[in-house]
Amino acid sequence: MVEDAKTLLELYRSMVKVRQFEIMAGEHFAKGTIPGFIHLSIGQEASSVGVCSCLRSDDYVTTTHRGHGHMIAKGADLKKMTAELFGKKTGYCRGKGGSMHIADFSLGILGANGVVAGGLPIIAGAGFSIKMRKTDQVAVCFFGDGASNRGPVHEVMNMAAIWKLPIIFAVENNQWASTTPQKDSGSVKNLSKRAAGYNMPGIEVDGNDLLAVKKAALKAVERARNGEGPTFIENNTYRIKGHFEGDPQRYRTKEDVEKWEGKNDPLDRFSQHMLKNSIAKENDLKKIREDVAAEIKEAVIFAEKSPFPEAKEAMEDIYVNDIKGGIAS
Amino acid sequence: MVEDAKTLLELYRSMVKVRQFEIMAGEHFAKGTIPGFIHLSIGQEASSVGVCSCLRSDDYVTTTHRGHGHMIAKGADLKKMTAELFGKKTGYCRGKGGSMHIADFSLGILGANGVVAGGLPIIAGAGFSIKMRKTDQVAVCFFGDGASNRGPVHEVMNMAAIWKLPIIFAVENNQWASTTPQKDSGSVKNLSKRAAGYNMPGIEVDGNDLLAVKKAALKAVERARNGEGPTFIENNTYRIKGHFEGDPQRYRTKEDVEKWEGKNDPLDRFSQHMLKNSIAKENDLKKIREDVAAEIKEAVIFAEKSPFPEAKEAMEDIYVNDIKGGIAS
Amino acid sequence: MNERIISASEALAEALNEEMTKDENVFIIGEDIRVHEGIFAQFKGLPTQFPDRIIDAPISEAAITGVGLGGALTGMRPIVDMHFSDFVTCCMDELCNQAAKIRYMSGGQVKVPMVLWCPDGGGLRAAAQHSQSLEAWFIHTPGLKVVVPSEPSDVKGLIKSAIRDDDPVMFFQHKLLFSKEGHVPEKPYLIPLGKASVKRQGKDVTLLCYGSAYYMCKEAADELHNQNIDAEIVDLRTLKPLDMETIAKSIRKTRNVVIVHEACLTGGFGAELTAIIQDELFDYLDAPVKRVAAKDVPMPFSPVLEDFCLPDASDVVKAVKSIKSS
Amino acid sequence: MNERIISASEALAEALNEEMTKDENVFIIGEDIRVHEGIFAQFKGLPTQFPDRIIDAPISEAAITGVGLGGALTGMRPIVDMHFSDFVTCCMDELCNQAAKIRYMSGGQVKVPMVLWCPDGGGLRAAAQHSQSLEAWFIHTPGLKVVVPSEPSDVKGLIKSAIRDDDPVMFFQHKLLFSKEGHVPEKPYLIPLGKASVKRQGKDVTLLCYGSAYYMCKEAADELHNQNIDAEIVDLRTLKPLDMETIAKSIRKTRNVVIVHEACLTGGFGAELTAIIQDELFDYLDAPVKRVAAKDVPMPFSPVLEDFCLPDASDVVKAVKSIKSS
Ligand SMILES: Cc1ncc(C[n+]2csc(CCOP(=O)(O)OP(=O)(O)O)c2C)c(N)n1
Ligand SMILES: Cc1ncc(C[n+]2csc(CCOP(=O)(O)OP(=O)(O)O)c2C)c(N)n1
Ligand SMILES: [Mg+2]
Ligand SMILES: [Mg+2]
Repeated sequence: MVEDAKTLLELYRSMVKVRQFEIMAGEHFAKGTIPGFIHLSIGQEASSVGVCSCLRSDDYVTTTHRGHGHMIAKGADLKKMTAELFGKKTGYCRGKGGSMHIADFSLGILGANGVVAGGLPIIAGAGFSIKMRKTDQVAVCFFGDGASNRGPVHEVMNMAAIWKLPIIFAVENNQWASTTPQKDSGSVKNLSKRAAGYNMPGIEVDGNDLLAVKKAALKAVERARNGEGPTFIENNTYRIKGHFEGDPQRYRTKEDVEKWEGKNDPLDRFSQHMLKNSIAKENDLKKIREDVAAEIKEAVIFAEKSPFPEAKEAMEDIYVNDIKGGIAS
Repeated sequence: MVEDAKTLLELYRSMVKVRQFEIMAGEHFAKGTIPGFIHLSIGQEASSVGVCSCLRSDDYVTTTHRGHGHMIAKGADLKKMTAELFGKKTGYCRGKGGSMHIADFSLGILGANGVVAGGLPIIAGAGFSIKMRKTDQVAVCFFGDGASNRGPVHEVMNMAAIWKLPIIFAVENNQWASTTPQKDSGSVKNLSKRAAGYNMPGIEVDGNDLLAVKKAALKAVERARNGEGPTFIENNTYRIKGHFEGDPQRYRTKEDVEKWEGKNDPLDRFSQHMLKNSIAKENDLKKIREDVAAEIKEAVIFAEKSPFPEAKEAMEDIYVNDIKGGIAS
Repeated sequence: MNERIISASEALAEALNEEMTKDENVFIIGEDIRVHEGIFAQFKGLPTQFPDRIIDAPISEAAITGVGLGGALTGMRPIVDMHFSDFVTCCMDELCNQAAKIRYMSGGQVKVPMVLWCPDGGGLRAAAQHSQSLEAWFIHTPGLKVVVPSEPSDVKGLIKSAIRDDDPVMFFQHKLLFSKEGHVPEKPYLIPLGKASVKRQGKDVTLLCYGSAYYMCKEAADELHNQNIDAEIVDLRTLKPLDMETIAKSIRKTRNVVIVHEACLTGGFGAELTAIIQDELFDYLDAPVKRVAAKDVPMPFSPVLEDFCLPDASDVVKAVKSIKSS
Repeated sequence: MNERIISASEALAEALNEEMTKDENVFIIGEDIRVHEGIFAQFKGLPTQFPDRIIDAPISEAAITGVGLGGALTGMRPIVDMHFSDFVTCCMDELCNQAAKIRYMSGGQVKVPMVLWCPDGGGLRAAAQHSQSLEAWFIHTPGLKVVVPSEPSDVKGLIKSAIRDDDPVMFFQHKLLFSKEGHVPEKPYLIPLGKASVKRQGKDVTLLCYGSAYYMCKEAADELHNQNIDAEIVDLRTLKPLDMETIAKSIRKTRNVVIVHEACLTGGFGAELTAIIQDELFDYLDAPVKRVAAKDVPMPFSPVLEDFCLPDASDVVKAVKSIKSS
């Protein structure tokens, strides 16, 4: 896998976008501009960008409650995302979904999900549909170490394996599920070990190493496109922020978290890689960060200026052939 | 594991009971004396008897839609069982359960189940309760190869493993789930292979060899009693009869089935073993078969003579503190 | 006139055949459907006709429903066979949190053209986990549509509309009705969702029913006729959307209503219907709306008990007489 | 008089503490409950007090509910914390096909002393999968009991009864009510399941409510009072079993009924209540029974939209005036 400098810089840009978007989201949540609750994936950008950069825009992705990164890496529009988080009419879901339900079906993003592991059964359908329609698309489901303990994961992995569906199971083992450490909730340390029970390749990856993730994902994508079936990829990473914004994080120390910052940070690691190998100069990277910052700023202005939906819009989008929400009409 | 002749003869008696009970049930179903539908485990007796003979009466078992064997091997009363199948008031469940819902809580039999894999979450609770109460009981869940593809199996295996619950996962891989061959529905041929994904010992057993099953089960029981955690046992066997009584079985040939009869039949194999090793004489075995036949006959007479429940009994047993079935009372 | 008489199973198979021929994106996924061609022979001929579009899945209801939903989101028109409606308990998240809500949550970005096909109901001595009628749960789940046909001709016209509908449709068919026969036109036709059918004209009382209850009402109406009570039967056919117009028209005429369904009484669809009727037609009612339904118990196994718990025509007659003699 | 004022969270924690002290078979299992001591601080102190009986489980709702059921069948009195009521969709089989039915299916051999504890309801901008009120599903599931307390004192007395009850109890507590404060007696006490509470006397109209709707009714009653309408508030507290006696007594007096709940309208518990009332009290009703409930949509995220969909006091006032001015 040899990537040219331009491609690598684009990967960096994508990671920066995720990072800056989420920093912005955290700030706006704290300010109260973003209602509800949000979950940030800061520190996990190598996983979302590493995997999604191997995908075409007609490939499918399902994401999770911690889905901003997957969305952005798959190409989502920052304005529509920001507006959605703000609950605005111009958001991806017209303000109906919020952070936990963003989707962009035009980009194959079949939705974030408020139900842990909720995306897996959906990906089974996407994979099956690809097979029926005989295209060479692939379907990726992101999920967490916590999610891996839910029943539907098992059902979908078995089904994908027996039918050789073009699915990539991308588990982000960030070592925590809310307050629960992975080692307490999972009976194996490396979730990729479970793949053997489905006759499926299982790969463990340093999930903060962008190129390592990308390499594993490329192989899995190729396998899927060739009709050879599913792959299970475990991206080992770490959740830097609390489970949700506002999480007091009594379950771990500051020192625990710090180990994953700085030189273990996926963005730092990737920029170091590029600088060391003279793929880019600090100035190139800085320029990218500034460009992205401007883009995010624009997105925020867009969101701020956008109107809230009108109340009566709540009664739209329930059915295609509307039955006007009520039963008696 | 050296068993004395008496013990071995009792094992034989137990298998004969299961076999003769089910032959009787099949006949009565055909005659119409047994309503609804029933699923027979003929040919799988070594599994039910091999496992249950390692259990105490205070150990727990959950069984399946194909549960007569597990019930009888755990010591269930043939009269109450027959009466229940006949829908009589004197049956185990006062006629409310039928074949698919027989239970004997006084023997730790926490119920047959009409939902495939329905017993697994229940066994998680039984195992957990043992651990909380600090007894040395064990809890066994029987389930099928088809059931192994359901999500709750995964959840319960993971939970049992992390908490070292005293549970034995006894899968009866009889190669069929209704019309579906195991090889088409399961992504691994040997389900025991999945145990590794939970850090759990997984043992594959010739499920028609009574002593092999018993040996594996004893080890698992010992492990569980010692607080060392769960074991996964795969009893490879074969479903001789149709999925349900009346199944036209268009999915397999007579020859397929015949391979598992005669010298592969678990009862035949065990009697041959005893005769060859001079543990018993043909006469001893014959006597057992006749005794059991008499017992079954008695059970049938008991069931036949028993009254049906009265209609109004349908309104009993819903709640402990009865709210009389209706909401308005 | 060519009045062809076929069974509900045959009507269903014919409808599925027509729709699968018309649209290659329609497929059926379920457990053990290929060999038996459906346990009620309701898929007869389809595995041969469409070998790649009748799919036998492992016992994995969540994943199977996911195939329906994910398929619908990506260009297919899946029909998910739930085997027995009781097993919806194994995929409620996929149905109620995902399929029902995804269109709304995404702000209308997407359609979910999926049918969840559920044989339901009691009378087979199949006990508590194989005899339920669960339509009320889904009535209370915005985003789903609910269809419960009775006669073979309804089955045919409604399943075709359900398949063509762009929203997720729960389609309940009573297990004992598959072998029922009736007139089914030979030419393809659709029955729109949301249209009730007045199946018997009457002036004294309106019997509102659906699914198996239609046949109870039919029998009851004959008996009532002998007793000089003239019952009108409105077969709702679709519960959501509901044809309130047809219902109201009938009630304004008869001023008396008995609702009949096989699901257990408390919290059943009859409750909702009653609530709407007493609200919208308060001044037209000469008597309270009466409900006939199964007893509020898990369905028992023994025939004596099950028969006691299920409603039947005599219960309908009794309910009518409780309001028409007062 | 010692009128202690505490929050619903404190009332719950106190009740749990009392019951866990009294009976060592009581334990609580759920996800992420130890560190936070409950996200609403509702388990405050319990992990320290009962280190072995507050159990953090993996994200495995089916297995967790199984621990509840299997535990109840083998001598324990489990409390299963569902985290958010929306996730019951992940264990409906364990709840509705197993826990609800096993006593009946086994002919009464066994008791199922288990509480399924569910924080529910909207108003947190938590969108469609974290805002539901699903009690109606369980009302329609024979074998379960359903409790929905509103005030802190009810929470305390009812959770204690629910824990001691030998049947499976669905216990719904609205997320926004945990921080509400109210009088809670210091001495241990029980409120029996199946007893409603008349929380305000009035003669003109009966407001039937439970859970969050109680507070809407309280506010509405004040407003109605200003408009010379004298509302009686009956807080049902338990939906199954239902205290029809108290309800009937109130209605016979006021002859007007408005039912209020936060669950969406169609197929909600208000439908069942209406159906019973119009049947049993037909001649006492001066007007149709009115229902106030959430709109029939998945709960939207944006505050403007969510506020529009949720019922509030002004909707209650409007409903009352629609019948009291006619
Ligand atoms: C079915 C279900 N159970 C519980 C929750 C509550 N919950 C939300 S996120 C979460 C932790 C998820 O952990 P993991 O899958 O590792 O993802 P991460 O948050 O680490 O990205 C929990 C328990 C839920 N949303 N859905
Ligand atoms: C959740 C669920 N899905 C489907 C069924 C229908 N069904 C009953 S038994 C069965 C096959 C079970 O196969 P297996 O687990 O191998 O057990 P066996 O019948 O071979 O003993 C099926 C599909 C069911 N009862 N429950
Ligand atoms: Mg995690
Ligand atoms: Mg099998």
